[in-house]
Amino acid sequence: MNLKKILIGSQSGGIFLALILMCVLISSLTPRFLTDTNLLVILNQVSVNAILAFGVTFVIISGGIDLSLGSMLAVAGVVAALFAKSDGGNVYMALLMALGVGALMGAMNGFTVILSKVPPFIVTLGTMTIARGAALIISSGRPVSDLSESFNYLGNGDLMGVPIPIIILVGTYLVCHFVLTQTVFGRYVTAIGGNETAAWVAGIPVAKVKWWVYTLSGIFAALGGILLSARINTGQPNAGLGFELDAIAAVIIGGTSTRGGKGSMTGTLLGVLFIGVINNGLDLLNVSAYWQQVVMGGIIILAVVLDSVYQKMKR
Amino acid sequence: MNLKKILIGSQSGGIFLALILMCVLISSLTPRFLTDTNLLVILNQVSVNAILAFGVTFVIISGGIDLSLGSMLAVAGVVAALFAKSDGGNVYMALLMALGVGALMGAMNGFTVILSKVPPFIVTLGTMTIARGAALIISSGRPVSDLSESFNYLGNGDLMGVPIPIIILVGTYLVCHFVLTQTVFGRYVTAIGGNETAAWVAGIPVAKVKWWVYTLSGIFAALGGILLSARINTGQPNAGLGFELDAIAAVIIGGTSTRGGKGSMTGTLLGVLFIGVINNGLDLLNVSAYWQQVVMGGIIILAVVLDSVYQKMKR
Amino acid sequence: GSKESGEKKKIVIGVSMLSLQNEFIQQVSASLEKHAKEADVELIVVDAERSALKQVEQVENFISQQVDAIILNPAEFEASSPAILRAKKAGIPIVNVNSSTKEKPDAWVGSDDAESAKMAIDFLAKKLNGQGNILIIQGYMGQAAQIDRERGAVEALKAYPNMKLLATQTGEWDRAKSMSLMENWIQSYGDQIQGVFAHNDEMGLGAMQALLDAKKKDKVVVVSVDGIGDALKAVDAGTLDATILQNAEQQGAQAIALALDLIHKKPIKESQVLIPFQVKTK
Amino acid sequence: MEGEKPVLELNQVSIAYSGTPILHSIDLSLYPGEIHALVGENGAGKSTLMKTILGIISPDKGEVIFFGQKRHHQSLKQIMESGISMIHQELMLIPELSIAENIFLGRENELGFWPWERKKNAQLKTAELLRDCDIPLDPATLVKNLSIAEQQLVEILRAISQRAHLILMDEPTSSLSEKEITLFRRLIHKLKNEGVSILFTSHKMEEIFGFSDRISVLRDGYLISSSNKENCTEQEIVQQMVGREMNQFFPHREVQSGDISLQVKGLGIPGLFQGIEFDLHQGEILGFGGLVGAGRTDIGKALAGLLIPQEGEIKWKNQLVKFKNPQEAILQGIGYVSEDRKEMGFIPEFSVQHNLTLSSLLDFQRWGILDKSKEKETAEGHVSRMKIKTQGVDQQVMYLSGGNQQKVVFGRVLQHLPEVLILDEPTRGIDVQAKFEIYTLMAELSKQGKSIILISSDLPELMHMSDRILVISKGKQTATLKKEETNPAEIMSYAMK
Ligand SMILES: Nc1ncnc2c1ncn2[C@@H]1O[C@H](COP(=O)(O)OP(=O)(O)OP(=O)(O)O)[C@@H](O)[C@H]1O
Ligand SMILES: Nc1ncnc2c1ncn2[C@@H]1O[C@H](COP(=O)(O)OP(=O)(O)OP(=O)(O)O)[C@@H](O)[C@H]1O
Ligand SMILES: [Mg+2]
Ligand SMILES: [Mg+2]
Repeated sequence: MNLKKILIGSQSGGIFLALILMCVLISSLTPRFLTDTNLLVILNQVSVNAILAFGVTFVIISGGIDLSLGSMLAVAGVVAALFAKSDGGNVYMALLMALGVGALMGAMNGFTVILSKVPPFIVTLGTMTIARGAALIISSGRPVSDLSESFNYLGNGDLMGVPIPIIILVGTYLVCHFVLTQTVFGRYVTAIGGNETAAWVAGIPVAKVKWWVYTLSGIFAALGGILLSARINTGQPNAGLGFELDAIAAVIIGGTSTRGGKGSMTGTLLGVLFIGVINNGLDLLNVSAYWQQVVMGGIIILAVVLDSVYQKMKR
Repeated sequence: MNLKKILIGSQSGGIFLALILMCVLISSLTPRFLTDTNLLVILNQVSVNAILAFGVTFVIISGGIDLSLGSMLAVAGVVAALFAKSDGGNVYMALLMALGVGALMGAMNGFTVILSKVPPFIVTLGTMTIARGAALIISSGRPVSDLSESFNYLGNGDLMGVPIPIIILVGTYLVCHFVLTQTVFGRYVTAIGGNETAAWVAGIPVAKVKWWVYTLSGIFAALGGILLSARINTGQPNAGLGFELDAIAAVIIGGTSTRGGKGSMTGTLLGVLFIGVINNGLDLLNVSAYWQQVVMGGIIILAVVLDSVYQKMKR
Repeated sequence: GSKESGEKKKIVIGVSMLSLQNEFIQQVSASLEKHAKEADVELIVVDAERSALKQVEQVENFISQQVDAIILNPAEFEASSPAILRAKKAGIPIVNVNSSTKEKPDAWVGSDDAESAKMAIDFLAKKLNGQGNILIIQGYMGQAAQIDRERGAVEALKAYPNMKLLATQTGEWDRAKSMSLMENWIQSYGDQIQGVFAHNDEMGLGAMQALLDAKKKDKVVVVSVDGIGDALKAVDAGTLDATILQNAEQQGAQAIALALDLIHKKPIKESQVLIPFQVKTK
Repeated sequence: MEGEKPVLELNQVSIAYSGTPILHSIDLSLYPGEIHALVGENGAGKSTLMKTILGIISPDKGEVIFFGQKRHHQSLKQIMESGISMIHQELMLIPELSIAENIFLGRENELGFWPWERKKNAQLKTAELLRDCDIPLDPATLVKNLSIAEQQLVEILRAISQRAHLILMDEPTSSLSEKEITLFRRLIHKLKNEGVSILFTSHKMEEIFGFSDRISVLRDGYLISSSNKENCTEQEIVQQMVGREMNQFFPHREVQSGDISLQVKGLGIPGLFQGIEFDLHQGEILGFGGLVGAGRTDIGKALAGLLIPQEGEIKWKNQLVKFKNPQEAILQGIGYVSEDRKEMGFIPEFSVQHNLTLSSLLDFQRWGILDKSKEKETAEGHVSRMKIKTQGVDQQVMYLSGGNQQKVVFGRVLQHLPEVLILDEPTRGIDVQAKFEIYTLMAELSKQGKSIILISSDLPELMHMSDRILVISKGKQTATLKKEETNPAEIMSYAMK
């Protein structure tokens, strides 16, 4: 993919520009920003949000929404931790169980959305509450710690100098990008988001595809939960509070339409990086906690507004 | 409005039934539920959520969303408290300033949504962050207390035995119901949510109406903030965290379509009461905190699923 | 009407806790349950989820349930005060546990948040010999514990003119958030950092983890407040330098005792019971 | 007429979308009481021109003069109040509002001040309008419960009730059947007598010549001619439209029916239709005739798996079948083109290519991975064979003209190689040339042994293309007529039964 194509040909040109501008701005303010280690830190920090965002990109493109990401992440994180205890735990078992639990919760979301035709907003809001309760119940409300070394390695180790979270981040991006743009499934997801009735009439198994979309979202949330638990060496029942909003924000900033039918993983990745860069920059610049929020919100609105102006100009 | 009309004729029949069932269930489990004082307590408790929900009903019917309710509430609550200090404060000034600030923030939301065509989800998510920061900044991060008696009266006083919050609750319900069903503005809001292009082509001033809708949402959030500050005798910069989700949940449970174009204030009121009754019931029944979340989420999903089945059966 | 038939019926006490997702508060709650059981008292424990409004409403619910006494673990100093007023108006005895409110309850048992921060700063100063660069990770902005611990830290720092506060930022009580924050700080301050004070153990552990990953932990002193399980373990392992331990067990025991005294209209010796903090180091 | 002052003048109006010119220097005048037909192929720019006149699109060059006043920046409401109303090609109604509320949408102040007063007046005035036009609908019915044709009638009533001096009608009759078209004709003549000018588009020759005083032809954005009806012939107009001579509108077709492919017995869904029975042979075209709301669409949906029949049976290749959804029907070789193109036909944001392959995507993949070059090749084949007017296979379908959108839908259905085609108003909104192409295609398919069910409200089309015609009235089958042995009058009489 060359630069021109990103800037002009794709929907993500605006946010790409905004990201570059942001980076230029921050590095002009502090020399600490544009260093190898700091860039690695940013990538490391955004990995969890990115994974959630990739998963929910499918959901949003299909015309739905998933507010239960953060809570599913917590459940899966706790489950992984419970199975990865240093005394007698087994990492593979932990991964399997956590991903399984995530898939199950996602599948339940999908099932309810499809069968009852209840808006996904309310279904996943319900799941958000239920799953949070479940995470607290299975952990008795306490962090689950003393995890095995090999589990922690997932969050803090590296492979030939590249931290594992970054490898997972890049891997999931490539897979999701491929699935969305090159496979029948990806095409179906987009079609359903574009016009669900027409997609159904055209013979697309709408219910099955939607079900898969929510299940995938659950699996990705679980993956995020595993990574987060491994990063902080603990399964936290109250981890991931509000992560769903961060993930959804990244997706929308990345140009995916809130009405569905249009979107890209590259956009989501750029959106995630954009948020991550601002977060990092504000900390580096030591902006006070109150102002961080104001600046963060302001920049996000500004970025999407500029993007929409940019998209209009391109026409 | 007679019973039959509510049950069969309106969209709110299902949730009305669910509410009744819930009340029967809880009162069969505890005699403490169906007492005068407890019912008053419930009404008192739902008043803030109800006011937010009425405001955001307009937004949702118009096809938008407002995630900044809770933060706008906090800003307005703090502003009101700052002007209603017992030493030299003035209640009228406090009300005026708080409502003004709410209107201003809402107007900004509307302005950005209309002019930039950025999805309201992300605009109001940005505002949510900005306003939260603003609430912290203007209060220096501290609760604002020592409020004048007459201000506190708004939250804790009564008029001929009826607590003021309940009077405000009923008043706003009546006004909003009237505006939505009987006025040209209400008709336009519904039309815009139903088919924005068609509404525009019919000569409806779409931008103006949408702008008003968000402004109203800000004003109602401010009213909620005033009431909350008065109820707890303090302007809290971190009040209202997550209130937007409660309010939106109530609106959707009440049968308003997430896609806009359809909805009612009666439904919203029932949705608010439903959530309030469950909250109250779970506390009365001494359900443990973690299970409360599970049960709460489960009941909400169940209620909307049953409602959608009920709506289908009615056909 | 438990008052009329008070002799036969079991005593019921309503408890509203600041946040049952917080491990320290859970410890207090567990202690309350334990001592209630010993005294054959029924407890109704509800979670205010850090919201003062919710707390006031929960107390309203208790009043309409006509409980015999209320134990309040206040979410806020001022904003939880109406709960006290309402209980008093309804003639139900109310006891504060762990933190205080502006409106005076019938009795109070707990500790002073500002004090814990002062002890943490004193500990840092001692470790750093009164001079060095420190960072403070705050709790969720605007909440009582954050405000008091911040106030305590600022006060305490005045005594150490050679201790420099490099930066202060919120970690929202969260381990992962505070870990990211520390990672960013390591980028901007690198080797200048010598001490970290986190408003709670969760955040202290997050900061510690970031420092361990960056292989800088041996150069930085980290202290935090509460004394939750993980923190005690980390202190024992030598990775966390200290935690300012609150005695949850004592707070719970005293609160139940005070509540029972009030219910039985026994005169209470002291309406304010202060349970001191302890600095827990290896 | 020429002596009067024109109601509307267009002066050198040009429009371009993202650099592509759509309209080239159009000059056009309309006089009071004139009924003016604007004709042209799909994508010629008719709708664009009408939207420009209304003021939804502002011209890149040139000016629009209404009653001698050049139009400046006016809001749509102001424009409409100055005396222009429009019926849009795409239905512009609010589904959750009632007929009465839709008709007076945006003009509530005309109904009085008090809410109850407005409610009462809307009801009364709408009832009056409906009665005047002989339309048996209740003003309080929600628009979402109306069929497409009924919605179109509501649109017409709305435009009329605005009491405009100039009414723009973009294919106002596309979904209407004979009966309503007669009614429509009466309506516009009444308007003409009141001095109202009408600019309308249609792809039906009878209407173009039957209703109008003048006919203007657009081709590729150029105004080719504008002449009085008396001074031109159908032949000429068609030639100007399509750029070549067209002598016949229906292809020659030899009926050669083979074995029975689809057998339907006692099919019904309570409340919609009942007792439908027929045998469909290979190579046969079976027409479904009837009035608006007769239930033909619902029968078609039941055959294609969109509705689940509750009574009777469907035998397909001598096997009983029960389709639970369109996917099953498609897999069994049943193709369906809906009358509701916008809702059920295509994915607006998808490109032409993606829409064309949507129903047969499994033929373009291996292990779930798409073979895009094969897909593109196929799509290009359809575009050139069906003469779909598009900037390329990557153009989004929402930017195509209505007729070309219909061709894309047709192409998608053909691509999954159905053996039975259920076509619900397949030529709705399609120009003469494209119609001819679609008819030729139908003839070809039937020659290959495919069976076709043609649901159509266009009587000439039904008469010419079908071998047999099943007439439906109020959900019941009233007659099965052989093409050679029947005539329009007979069909209509059964339709009204
Ligand atoms: N928004 C748009 N962007 C790009 N091209 C457009 C857009 N809208 C219309 N077009 C193009 O403009 C041309 C004219 O379209 P228009 O809808 O005016 O045709 P029409 O004559 O009304 O056709 P039909 O008979 O099918 O309704 C078409 O080629 C169409 O593809
Ligand atoms: N959602 C609905 N609710 C109630 N009635 C409906 C609904 N949809 C369709 N109908 C009614 O069912 C009847 C059959 O409609 P259908 O569309 O099958 O008729 P049709 O013969 O195809 O006519 P048309 O030419 O209008 O398509 C009509 O009277 C229509 O008003
Ligand atoms: Mg057109
Ligand atoms: Mg039909």
